[in-house]
Amino acid sequence: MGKNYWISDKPLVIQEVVDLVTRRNAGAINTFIGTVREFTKGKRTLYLEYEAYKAMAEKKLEEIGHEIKEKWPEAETAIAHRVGRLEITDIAVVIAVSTPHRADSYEASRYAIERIKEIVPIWKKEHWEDGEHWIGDQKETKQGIPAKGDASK
Amino acid sequence: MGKNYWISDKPLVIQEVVDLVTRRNAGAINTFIGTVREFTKGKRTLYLEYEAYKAMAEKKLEEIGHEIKEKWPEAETAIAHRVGRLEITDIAVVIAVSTPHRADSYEASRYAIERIKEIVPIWKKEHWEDGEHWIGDQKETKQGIPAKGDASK
Amino acid sequence: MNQILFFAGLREQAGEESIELDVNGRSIGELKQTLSSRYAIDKVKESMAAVNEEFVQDEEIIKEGDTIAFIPPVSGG
Amino acid sequence: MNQILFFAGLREQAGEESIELDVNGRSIGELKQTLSSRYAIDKVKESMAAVNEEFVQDEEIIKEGDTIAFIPPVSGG
Repeated sequence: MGKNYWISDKPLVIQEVVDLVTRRNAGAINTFIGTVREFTKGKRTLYLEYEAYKAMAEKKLEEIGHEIKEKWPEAETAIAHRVGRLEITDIAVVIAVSTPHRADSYEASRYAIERIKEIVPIWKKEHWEDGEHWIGDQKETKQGIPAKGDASK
Repeated sequence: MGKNYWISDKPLVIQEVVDLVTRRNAGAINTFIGTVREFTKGKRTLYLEYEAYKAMAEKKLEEIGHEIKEKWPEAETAIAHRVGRLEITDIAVVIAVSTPHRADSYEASRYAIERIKEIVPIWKKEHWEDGEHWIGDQKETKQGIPAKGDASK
Repeated sequence: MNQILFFAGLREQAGEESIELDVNGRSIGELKQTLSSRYAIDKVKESMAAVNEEFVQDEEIIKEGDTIAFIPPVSGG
Repeated sequence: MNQILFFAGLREQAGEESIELDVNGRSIGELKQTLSSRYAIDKVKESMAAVNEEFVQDEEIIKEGDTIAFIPPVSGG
């Protein structure tokens, strides 16, 4: 792979992402795995389609890694996001963060997923029995640049 | 495997633990992986030995799963802990928690690791260049039963 | 010339993944106006914009050769 | 008879993984006292106790056939 942040149209392998952050000085690795859920608010999803502005999305994932490094200097981060058609239970995203101590691994991993939902140009289209729709979770829906660190809370 | 909570003297496989909690109604899986760290407060660890009161430890891991179910009714949990000799970067524990939404997966996973450090009869012995020592992180060091939910904070 | 990229729902509204326009010297805000009024791609108004893969504000002036992407509300993760 | 289990540093101090003693009717606190004074296993004082794999307090009365485990401060994870 050679890099820690990537978009792929192939199934994601958790172990590959974890391997990128495993190191002698980490005692804790937190991973977040986003999977395709069947029911949302009682509505049944048949499958999802993810689309990315690939080059920019990989840059933004890497930028999230840099933001994490600023906040948690000892953290190592790797993030992979899948695109294309995903079935129920398929993995859409894998985040892995290693840190010397456990509290930081949870916080940094959480920071990563919140930031992905703000600044990374990836979109999902839900396909239901009675239609389909592009989903927009984005917090910043008006014009403007998503602020660094808004997700930290 | 047939069960979600176990002690093993074999290397732990992250994917196996994650598979136990993957399901159609989960959109989020948080995993915590505890690995053997080389340096702690400047002191170099050569390797670790973990020992467990196996039958009771498995029961207590399962009990943590029940506590999580009470607090987060939609969560599914699996926990594996290794015993025996572990080298630097080896995995000592894998926790996986799936929930419909991501915030709960982080909180429940964090709850699990904190409770493991309180109530599960597993011990580690650090082997350094100049000696060895059984480590006791336990919060409750006097007599008494660890209270349910003390770790929640 | 400038390449203008559309994604997701915006791509569907535009009917194209990208178009070429010469918008050298114009602002992003002006380009949004043009796309919305002349090409009926009004979802650009709710979109963020990126020039050469970096987010920019509506005031940003476009230069020759810049690639402009309109980023509708994202939903990764 | 009762089986008494020792773990980790406590096992090393005891020199045994387990011993058999008839402590039917005695309390955990009394057993700790005995182990500490008569067998010099004083680490039992800083340990929790479990009877048949459940944590108990020092007041717990031991019954025939119970397995008692002394649980020094745990350090899993």
